[in-house]
Amino acid sequence: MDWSLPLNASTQGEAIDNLFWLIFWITVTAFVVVEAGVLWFLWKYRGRKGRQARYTHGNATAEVIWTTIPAVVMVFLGIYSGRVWASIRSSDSYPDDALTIGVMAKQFEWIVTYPGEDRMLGNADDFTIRNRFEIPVNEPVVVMLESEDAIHSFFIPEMRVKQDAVPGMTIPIWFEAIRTGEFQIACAELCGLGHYRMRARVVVHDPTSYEAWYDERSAEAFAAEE
Amino acid sequence: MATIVAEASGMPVLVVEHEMPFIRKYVFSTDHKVIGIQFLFFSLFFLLIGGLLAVLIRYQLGWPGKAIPGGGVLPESMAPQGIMLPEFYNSLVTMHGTFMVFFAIMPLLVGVYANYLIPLQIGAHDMAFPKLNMASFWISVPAGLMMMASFAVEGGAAGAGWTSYAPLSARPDLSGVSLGQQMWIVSLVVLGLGSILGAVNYVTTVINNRAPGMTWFRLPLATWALFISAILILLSMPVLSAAMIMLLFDQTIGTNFFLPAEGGQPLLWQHLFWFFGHPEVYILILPAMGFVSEIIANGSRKPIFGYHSMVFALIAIAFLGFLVWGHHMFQSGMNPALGMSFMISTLVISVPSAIKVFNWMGTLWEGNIQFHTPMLFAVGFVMLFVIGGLSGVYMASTPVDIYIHDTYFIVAHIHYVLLGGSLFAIFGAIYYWFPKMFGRMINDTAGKIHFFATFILFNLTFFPMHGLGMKGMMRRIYDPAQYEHLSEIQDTNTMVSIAAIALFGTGIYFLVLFFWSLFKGKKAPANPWNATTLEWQTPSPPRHGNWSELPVVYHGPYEYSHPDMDRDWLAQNERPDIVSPAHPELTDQVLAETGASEEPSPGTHTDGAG
Amino acid sequence: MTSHAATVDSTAQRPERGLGVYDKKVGMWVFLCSEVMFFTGLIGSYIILRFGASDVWPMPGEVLNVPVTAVNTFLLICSSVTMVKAFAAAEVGDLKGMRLYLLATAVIGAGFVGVQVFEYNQLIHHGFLPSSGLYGATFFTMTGFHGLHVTVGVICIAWVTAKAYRGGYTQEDHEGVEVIGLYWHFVDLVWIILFTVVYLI
Amino acid sequence: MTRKAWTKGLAASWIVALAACGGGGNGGAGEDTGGEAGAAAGGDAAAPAVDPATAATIRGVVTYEGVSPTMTEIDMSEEPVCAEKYPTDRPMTEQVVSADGRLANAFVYVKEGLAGEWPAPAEPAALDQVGCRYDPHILGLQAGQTLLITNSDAVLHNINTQPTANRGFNISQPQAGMVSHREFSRAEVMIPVKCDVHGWMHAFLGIVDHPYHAVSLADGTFEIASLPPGTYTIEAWHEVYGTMSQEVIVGDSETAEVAFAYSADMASADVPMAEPLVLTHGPDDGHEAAHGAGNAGADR
Repeated sequence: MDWSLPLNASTQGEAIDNLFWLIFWITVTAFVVVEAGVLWFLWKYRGRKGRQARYTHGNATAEVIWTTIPAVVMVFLGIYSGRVWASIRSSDSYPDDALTIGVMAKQFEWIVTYPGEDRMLGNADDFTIRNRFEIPVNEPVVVMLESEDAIHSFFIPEMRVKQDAVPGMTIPIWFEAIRTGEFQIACAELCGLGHYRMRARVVVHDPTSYEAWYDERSAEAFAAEE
Repeated sequence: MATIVAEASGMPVLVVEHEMPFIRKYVFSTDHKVIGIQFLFFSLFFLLIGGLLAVLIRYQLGWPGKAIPGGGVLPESMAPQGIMLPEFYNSLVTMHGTFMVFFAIMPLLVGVYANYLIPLQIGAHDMAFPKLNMASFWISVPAGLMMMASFAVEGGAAGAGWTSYAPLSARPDLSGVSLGQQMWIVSLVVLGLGSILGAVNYVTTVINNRAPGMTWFRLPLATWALFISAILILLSMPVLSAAMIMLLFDQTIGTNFFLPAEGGQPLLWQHLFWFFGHPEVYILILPAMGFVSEIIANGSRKPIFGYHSMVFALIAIAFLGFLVWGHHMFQSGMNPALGMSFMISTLVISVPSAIKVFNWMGTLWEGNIQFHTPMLFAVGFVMLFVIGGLSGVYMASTPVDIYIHDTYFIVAHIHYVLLGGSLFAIFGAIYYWFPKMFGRMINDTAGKIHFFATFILFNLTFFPMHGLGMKGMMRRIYDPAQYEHLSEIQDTNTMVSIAAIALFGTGIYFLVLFFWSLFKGKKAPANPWNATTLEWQTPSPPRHGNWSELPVVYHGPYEYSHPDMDRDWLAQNERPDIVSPAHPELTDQVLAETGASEEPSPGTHTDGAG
Repeated sequence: MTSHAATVDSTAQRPERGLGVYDKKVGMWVFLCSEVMFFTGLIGSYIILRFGASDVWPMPGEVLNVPVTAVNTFLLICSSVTMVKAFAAAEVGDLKGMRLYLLATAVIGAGFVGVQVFEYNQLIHHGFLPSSGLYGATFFTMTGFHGLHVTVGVICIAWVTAKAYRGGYTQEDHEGVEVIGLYWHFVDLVWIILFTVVYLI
Repeated sequence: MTRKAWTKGLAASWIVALAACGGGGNGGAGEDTGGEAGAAAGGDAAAPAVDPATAATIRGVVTYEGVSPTMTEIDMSEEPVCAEKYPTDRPMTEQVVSADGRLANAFVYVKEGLAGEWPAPAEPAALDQVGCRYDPHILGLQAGQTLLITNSDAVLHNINTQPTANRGFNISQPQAGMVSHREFSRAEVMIPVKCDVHGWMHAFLGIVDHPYHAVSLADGTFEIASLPPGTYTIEAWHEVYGTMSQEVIVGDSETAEVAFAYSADMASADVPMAEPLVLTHGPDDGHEAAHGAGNAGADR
């Protein structure tokens, strides 16, 4: 298998991937240093006849050094990660002009509610479809995430989006798709026997085809309700 | 071996070898050594069960939807015609985690070695409360049996994951499991009571029953680690019990603690569970670190590098362990600002772990390294624990965790820490203390074969899981092929499964070796590894009551290659005339505090061996 | 350090006594730490749940009979006092007084449990059950588990009392009395907290 | 203390333990067999002999007047395996009313008037899952009779029953051709069945103590044959329009004609719709639905 992250299709994905690869190189360095060090010591100081081990109980300087270095690296990572985290999840990071879509997770389906022309959820002109989540490209989307029964988790790998859907809570998450195409919502939190195929189709449209799709779907929906 | 010249403490002989009836001596025994060995058999049994469940899980993931060979014996409710059902898969995942964490690794570390080692290493005749100690084992047994029995009840065993997130775990109509889940809860509450009783015992014993001269900073690191873990158990386990009881009430008598119906809060369960769960993770790794420190010092024939920083690292980890639980909940709907603070505490806690790794390297440095099997496993622990620790950094970083949370990256991480970490240390400990426990050696070559096979197969099994996680493969899914983004990873899964099944094979090999050595292993001397700590200054196995007279301790735990000695080790209880320069100022201070600064009059006697 | 090696003293003839306190007492302290965490778990959950649903939470005294419980609280505090008296008596060798105070403690403790059972009856009779909302759930869980602890305490005290009447304790050796006393005071303390957060606030 | 003695001791302790384990296992299983045991008892009891010579028949029709419910098309696009099973006729929701005002899928059974116990039939009642629909939509069976559940689709279905009087189950059939055997121990009209993977899949099971039950066909007709002569209360149940009952007297080898007339205004809201209802409801919404069906009967 190739060791890469799936194609990234959202704005936050880029920030997350960069951080991932930064940590990757830091950890790989630490990994090589430690493992190589261990193996080298094992070979160099292997037991031999007449060999005398050095009688020492430690070295304050050395211990201070190898306490400080990881501490510094961790502080740096903490600050960097904090920045990125805030840019994705802090309350003021939510774009206010975003398209708001309601997603209700239930065993074992994703019920998606689209607002009417008023772009507001929770009134008569909303319409609802099952297991289809279609959004326009290059437009921030806020998903109002709810759950009807167990805890589910709204996961679109290519969007680098994951958020548990908790019954009794409405959790908003936002992201912005940067490329059109078809993806899938996967449930990432064990939610029962159907967990392993609790999935929904994600379609990222260019603006015009999104409009077309939206009009068609809302028309159908209201036709059915007559 | 040479008889050990040691000081007599002048204590009156507390224990006389009087013949006890078989059942009191070997079944309902109050001897900490018997109880430790009972726990060993108990937890090895559940290690085997947990391994079997893992093989079933890996079979389904390697060959999704194919009939399990010989699976026809399973009832229709689990695997009709041998084809595993998703609900059974969920039960397998849940019970594998439960058995491994609560009934295998935890008792192996704490139940076995806290019981067996603490009194021997601190120079006590037995635990402070031997009867309580017996109770803690015989409480654990019915808990284990009930957990096993839950497979047989209607609806099957618990299937909400070992973390049993509510509401799934609280609502039978969602999980299809009712009685099984309740048995799971009751079993763990009972087990928890047992662990708490045990922990009370360990803590009291270490505080109050140390031999003359066994000051805090002369305690072997294994005892230190077990002592700290016992404190963690004391403070975290009751919180789990409280949560479990609330969950049980939600299941049975219609309360709504964790159900949103009447204002209950599903997240409350996660907070309570992880407030226990994260200290639990350290309960599962600290003793392992302690054993590894013992073995590496012995194998390198050097005093452990930075004994005091090792101790302070243990304490720091234990303390911080109570402040990081939220890092399991970054994507749970918890306030993102909280996520930030939990990320900081999580990154901080990685520092003491790093210190320990470097100290182990420092111990190897300029040593005279003996490659006996325990040493191999100890070094293996260090190498694998490093990987587990480093992969932890990814999930500590909240943004990256958005992507890898609940993926196989996590599965890889926890197995590098728990299997590559804890279990390797446990294997090392078993090989190391087996001679003391049973008076027989395990053949070293056979042990080395076990090590290399396990080490290679372990990495073949779990390292690729990092890749699966990077591809976005979620945890606890019955059939990855259902997802487009997982379409091309089936071959990896199959390869992993083959390695996993082979890894299980090495486990069987170990069990055979273990039981064979029990009967056929060659007789062990009192101190086969030329070790310095007190348990090695007794015959193998030690007599009931451990010591005819309590030993008197003059040295730190790892006085290897002392320049004033003609041999490369100096037992803690010999040669008061030799001074070990380990942090003298600190030792003075501690001695002053504990009022044992004065050493008794010289005079020789052969300890215990008589 | 060298000086230590040289000096010789017979105090090293005894094992370390970390705290200079006997095992049973240390053990009880350690166990009580664990108990503290157990009730912390319950009470903490109560607080979180209550903040989550403060709008539907009944006013104090609306459902629960505060006066009766206040009396009951007083009972429990008295039992703590008698327990102290029992230990004090033992310290000065007044074994008769010790026995009587122990007996009193057991009886009053049993009384507390009795009143609680009565209270439960009343509530259940009025349809207030563990299943009636978070309020009922938390109330019965917390007071129930406290009641369980009291019951266990009463049984242990009864046992200690019996042993006392069989002359099991002397002025020199009455560890049992002190240890069960520690537990009893803890249970008492927990109740005072519970009474405050559940009944009064 | 020698090592041999050790192992003896531990062996002994494990024998004790394993014995206990067996006990535990049986105990666990034992707890759940109570229901079936009861049913078996019902089955063993000698059935009252029904003399074919004098056996009576109740035959009838279920009619409906008023606006018929909209049958909306089910969107199965996400489940091609199922969608392709409808090449011509589209899969529609199942509150079927025929053009001439006949009501299908009504469950009709003898509610009162039967004396004695009937052994559960040996042959199972079959519930199939084909094209992501339950076949049949309404199924009557006898307490203690085996319910044979089959999956004819190559997709995961789960069978989630939500009874009130019986012990429910929630099991899955991930592959085509899988079968499960279950049974209900007590009479219960009706038990809702749903598939959580396909929100539109619903069925109802009518569990009665005797073989005298039927389901109205597309033309609204039903027949309950080989009854002992007597006076009976017959009840009809429909998932949308609730229940209605009437008394019938049949003499030796007579055939009584019965008619149940439903009308649009009897529709109850408590029925599962083909389109998903986006509501957050409490932990026991399943029971709610079941109650709903029951209440519809009560208010009649």
